[in-house]
Amino acid sequence: MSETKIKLKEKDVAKIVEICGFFGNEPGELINVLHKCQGEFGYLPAEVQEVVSDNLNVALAKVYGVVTFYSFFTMKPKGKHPISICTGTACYVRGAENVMEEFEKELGIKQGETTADGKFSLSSLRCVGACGLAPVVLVGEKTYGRVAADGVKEILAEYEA
Amino acid sequence: MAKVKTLADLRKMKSELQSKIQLRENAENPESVVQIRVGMATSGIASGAKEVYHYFTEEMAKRNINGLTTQVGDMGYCYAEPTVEVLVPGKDPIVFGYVDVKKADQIIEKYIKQGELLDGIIPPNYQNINE
Amino acid sequence: MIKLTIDNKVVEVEKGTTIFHAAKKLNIEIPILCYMNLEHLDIENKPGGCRICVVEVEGRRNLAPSCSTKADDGMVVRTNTMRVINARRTVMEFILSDHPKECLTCSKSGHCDLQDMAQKLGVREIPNETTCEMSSYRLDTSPSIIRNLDKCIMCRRCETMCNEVQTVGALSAINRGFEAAVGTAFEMNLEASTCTYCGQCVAVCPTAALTEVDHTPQVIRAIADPTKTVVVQTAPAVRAALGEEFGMDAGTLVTGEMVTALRGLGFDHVFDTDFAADLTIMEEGTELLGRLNAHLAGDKDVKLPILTSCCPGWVNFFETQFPDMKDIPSTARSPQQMFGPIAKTYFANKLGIKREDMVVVSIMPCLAKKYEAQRDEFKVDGNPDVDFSISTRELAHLIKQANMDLTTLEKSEFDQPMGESTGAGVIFGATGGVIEAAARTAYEVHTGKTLEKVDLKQLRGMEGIRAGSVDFDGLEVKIGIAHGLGNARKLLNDIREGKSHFHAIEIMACPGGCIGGGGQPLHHGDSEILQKRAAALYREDAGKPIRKSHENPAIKELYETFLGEPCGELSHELLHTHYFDRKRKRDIED
Amino acid sequence: MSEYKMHMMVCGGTGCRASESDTIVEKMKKELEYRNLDEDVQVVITGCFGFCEKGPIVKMLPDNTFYTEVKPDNVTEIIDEHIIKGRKVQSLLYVDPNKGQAEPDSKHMDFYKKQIRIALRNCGFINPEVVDEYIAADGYEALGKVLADYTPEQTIDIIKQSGLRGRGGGGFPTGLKWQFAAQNEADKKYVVCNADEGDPGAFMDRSILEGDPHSVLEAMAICGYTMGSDEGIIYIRAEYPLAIERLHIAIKQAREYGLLGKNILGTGFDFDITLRYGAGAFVCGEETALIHSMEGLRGEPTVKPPFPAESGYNGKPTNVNNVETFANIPAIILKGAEWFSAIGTEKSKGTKVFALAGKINNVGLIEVPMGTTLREVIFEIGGGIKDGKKFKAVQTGGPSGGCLTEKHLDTPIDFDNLLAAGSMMGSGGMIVMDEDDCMVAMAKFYLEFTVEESCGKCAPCRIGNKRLHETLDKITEGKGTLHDLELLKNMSNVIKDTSLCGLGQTSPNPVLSMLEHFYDEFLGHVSDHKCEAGQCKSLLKYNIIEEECVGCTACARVCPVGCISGEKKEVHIIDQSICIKCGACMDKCKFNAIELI
Repeated sequence: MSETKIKLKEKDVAKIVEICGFFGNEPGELINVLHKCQGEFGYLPAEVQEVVSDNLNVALAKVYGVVTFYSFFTMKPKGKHPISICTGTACYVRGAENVMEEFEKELGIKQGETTADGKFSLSSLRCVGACGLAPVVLVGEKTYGRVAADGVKEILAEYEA
Repeated sequence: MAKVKTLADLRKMKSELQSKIQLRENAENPESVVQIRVGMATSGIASGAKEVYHYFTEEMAKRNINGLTTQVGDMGYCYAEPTVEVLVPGKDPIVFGYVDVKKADQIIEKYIKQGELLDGIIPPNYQNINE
Repeated sequence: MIKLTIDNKVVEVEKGTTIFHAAKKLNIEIPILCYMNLEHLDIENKPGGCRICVVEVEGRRNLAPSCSTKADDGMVVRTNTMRVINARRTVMEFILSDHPKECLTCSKSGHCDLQDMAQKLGVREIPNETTCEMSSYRLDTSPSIIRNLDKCIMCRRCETMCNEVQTVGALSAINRGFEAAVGTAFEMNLEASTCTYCGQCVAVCPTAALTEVDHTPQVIRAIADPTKTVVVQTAPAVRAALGEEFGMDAGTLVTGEMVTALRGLGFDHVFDTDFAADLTIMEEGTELLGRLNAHLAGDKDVKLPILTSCCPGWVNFFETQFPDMKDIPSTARSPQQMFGPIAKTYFANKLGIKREDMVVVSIMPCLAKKYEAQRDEFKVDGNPDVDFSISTRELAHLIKQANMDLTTLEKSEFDQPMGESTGAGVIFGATGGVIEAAARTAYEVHTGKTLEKVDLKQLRGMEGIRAGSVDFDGLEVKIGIAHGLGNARKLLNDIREGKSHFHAIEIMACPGGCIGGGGQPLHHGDSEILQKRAAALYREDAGKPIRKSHENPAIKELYETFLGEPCGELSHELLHTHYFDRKRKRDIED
Repeated sequence: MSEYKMHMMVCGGTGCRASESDTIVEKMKKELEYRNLDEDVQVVITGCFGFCEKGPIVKMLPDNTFYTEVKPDNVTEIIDEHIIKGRKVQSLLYVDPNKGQAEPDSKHMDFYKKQIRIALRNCGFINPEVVDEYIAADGYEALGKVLADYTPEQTIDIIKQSGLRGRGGGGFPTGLKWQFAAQNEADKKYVVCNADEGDPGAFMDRSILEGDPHSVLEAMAICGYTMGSDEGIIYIRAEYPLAIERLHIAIKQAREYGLLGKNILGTGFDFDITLRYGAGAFVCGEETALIHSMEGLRGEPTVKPPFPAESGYNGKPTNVNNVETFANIPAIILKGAEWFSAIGTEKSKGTKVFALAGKINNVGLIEVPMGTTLREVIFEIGGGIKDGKKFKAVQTGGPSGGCLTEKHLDTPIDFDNLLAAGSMMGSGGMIVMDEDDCMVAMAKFYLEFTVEESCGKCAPCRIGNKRLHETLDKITEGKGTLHDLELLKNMSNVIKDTSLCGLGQTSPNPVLSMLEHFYDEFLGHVSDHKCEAGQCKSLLKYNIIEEECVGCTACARVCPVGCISGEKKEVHIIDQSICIKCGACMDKCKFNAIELI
């Protein structure tokens, strides 16, 4: 797997150690610790997982095994404006697939990727429960309802500035 | 916040709090309480319906009658405004015309509390206000 | 006891018995794939993942995995209905649809559980074979082990070995769904991971997802090279297991036949690692006594216990996971790495050839030895002390390739001088053997008396962690023994916490010691096989005229004519080493 | 204390919040204050009203006026017209598409008429962030009653007698489950609430947690009392920030009142609750997988037995129920087992919450008695099919369920009837499909989900589902054969029969049921290479209608692959072997001479 090598700063390490300590350095708290770390760093690079592994005394391979099991965890940094398209059934039957295709076309990236300028990243997510607004697109915290393929450009334009 | 120490405490607390949502409970099951519907279209308001509406909401509560006062649109009896429809559980609805504060007091005391009929009843030439 | 019916036959079993084991009692062999029972380690790998062992249980909606479903009283089980057979075959088709179809050239062909099972279930084609997407992982080659995850069938046996038995934690299930496999953190190379190359994962892998690096072609090439003198050394555990590859009973000693075969393969000098084991005892034993005496004399700088260091898997383990304790183990090299430099100096001198013209090959029950042989500190100007290390399994291949059948070969003797060994060297191959051999010599050196009862049976056995003591004429030397790295970890933690009361501890990475090494013929978790191999080594020891390392005449001569004294200057240069902190380093920006 | 004369109930569920309901609330408060009405009118942020299709919803009490699709800009109008002048704002009233008239209040809406709200009783009725409102609505009374009046055994008996079955999917009798957990002796036991709702298109658990979190806390404490546990854990999706926030508030308030913690209501019973977050794995809905996830491991299921009741979280007896199941408990305790069991069918008691979605007019959350027919749900409550299209099928049970068709419309919905019809209750998602939906593509969609969510532990689910998906893909591409249909059946049956956990054991259900009910449609794809619904792009053909083509050459010029030929002013022809079906020609043609067949 292609890994982006990053260097953690002393204070980053201290932060992770603190998070682990908050959960009593208990191996059973691994998922909670990873949630907090992802909240802190936006993603879970290898270097972060290593510190977690050391402090919780969980084998690094096991930490990675957990990170790659859950779709919520990511090892890639997200774009400045993460775009998520709900692919729940309700959104699917109301055309989410076309919306996804249109985003892929407009941004020139595939699902799970980030644009070269780091501005947008594209992902699908499971039902957000706003089925009344299907198909639903989230850009950052903002929700767009009843999105059609031809409305994609308009949404992107809001963030182009 | 003080701890709720026993079931009795909890029940006492509940009875104190219940008034807060009494209105919602009543709205949920309107047929189980006395409903007073005040016709409040423009013409009704002009003839003092708003005053009547407020009187009912306040007095019903004061006199400890579990009731529901709502405002409705034009009832179609413009000639007798302000009009008030009263629904007592188990009885047919009755519409009173030319209701003012004094009349409202009588409606509560005589009709609602004691079941006596009053003057000013408009004959039922309708099925139901909202249908 | 409970009674149940399997295929119309009634069987009575203890409560808690699985359907699989109950059927076995009736001689009904339900096919299994992922299941693995390591009774001697009290570990069962039964993820219930392959679903090959499913059976029909009356009253249940779905088929039940017999490996992990407990038998109930009155249960009615059918193992061979149309429904079961179709399900097994379809599941096998699924598994094969995601498995490379290169059996003809696969190194595991003929020893592959998956291949056997596909044949047993009669799979003849894979539906829509050409359009099936296959998972694709990159091949990872390390000095000892090759990982080809495309062949992983998620039986999780390796994961169990690496984590539950060895507590190494190099392997884990990674990813999800169709992409799931057992791999390393960040899919890094094994070399970068905490892997110790103990090879226990390779030993249990049902397919060729995990195999040893094959050095036989290089060995054949060296033998064929007329300019090279090729010297071979064979580890003690090899002779107790090699026969199994030729259909002989476990525990059959084939020392003589093996020597004949090695000569037949064209090795110029057939020597014995046991010789180097005796040498190890001289060095390690002397170091032990030195540390013991200094400690008893009150020298606070000298730490006890002293730990053995002849197992390279174990060395890798403490270098990666306990680097803070790297000054505790003995500095003596493993027998393989003592043999190499002696062969390339002492023996090469005798032959009058240059070290570059000598090739040293070792036959080992071990995969970590492959890594050890190529460590930089064991090279002189880039020339390794041991050129190639091949496993017992690879040797069997070589012998078969040379059209020899071990069962029909005459016995013959090792060459001299490095083929001379004692019983102490032989028992190196079993757990407890190294420390027993060391104690035999240390006792006599320390007390100046003759050890009358040579068999120190208090140190033998198969329990994972053992304690025993030897009376050194009034001084009670407390000895700890651990085999399997999980057990080693426990003793190391005790030492770290200051709770250890041992003077000396022997540690072997593999359960059972070298006889259960990662390069040995597959024992499929049958602990009886391990016991028989150990017994064979103790038998050979008992039959040896000399049973104490310091009495080995060839060793004596080596010290007299070449090395001087144990732990002397030359010994330090050739026979001792130092350890490295190989914990994964964190790259921190200031 | 002056009482409010009117309550403005504003939906604060995720759906409505996504369309700015929080801005509406702020503006209401500001405008009321400005008009000195803030002592007369109370603005209440509530849980979901269920009518998500037309959110944000504002309900006016006491007259039950139901305003839909309210925008912040409408706030002033509502206050001035409705509150001050007493006139309903006609433009915001819900217009029934079938009747074509505005409904004056919620009591008149078909959407609510047939509903009975037990699990959702407080959603849209109280402010979920105020424990006092919950207490006013009989909250924690059931817990108090159980602790004071009933033994654990008696309590379990009530639940058993009520006939309540697990609402998470399996339909296992809840009382029995509690009994098992109670019977196993241990020094520590756990009550776990499964709030890792993952079924795409189902959101009832989230709505309950957002709208009435205390009812779940109360029920967990009751469960803890019956089985001898002092610790509850809610395993909730990390993607539900609002529900998490409301749970945190609720737990804090309950602790402050001593309704959670030590010595609850002076009875000596201790119980407290913490949250654990899921991290995006559908398989964690399976209880053994969920427990492993709570332990910080990969959420892989293990073979049962042992059941969690025997050996669950940290190896201790554990009872896992889902949110909706718990939400029913306080009502059952207060109103009695008989009351509850009088609702529903013979073997499925009470109500069920369904999430209506897809091609239906009223997308939303409804709660109906078990035994309500599909027709009532879809055509009366759901308001029928969108845009007047024809009903084709409804998928119940999400990716684990099956589809039901026209002929099932009058089947009373309950656990057993759905199973008999080849589907299942599941968590209660109902996706309605119309004539434009291709069933092969639908089956493929569900399989895609399963393939993505399979944990990978067992071979049939890990590989088998992938093969199912590939085969379906092949069929939608027009490359399938009759033999593939046979393969689909055999693979599906084996995957069901041999998979380790519920996910794999049910994942082929959509394929099997769609094969059964729409075999002709599958056949059409493989033998005629036709997709009736027109959804499978590869099977579509662009065709130039001879009679309409004027030979303007516009299509030929726009075609990116140059597959259209023809002389000027003559009929053009598309070479199907080259056409990439981009549709550019059809867009370009001014004469509607290009059709899709």
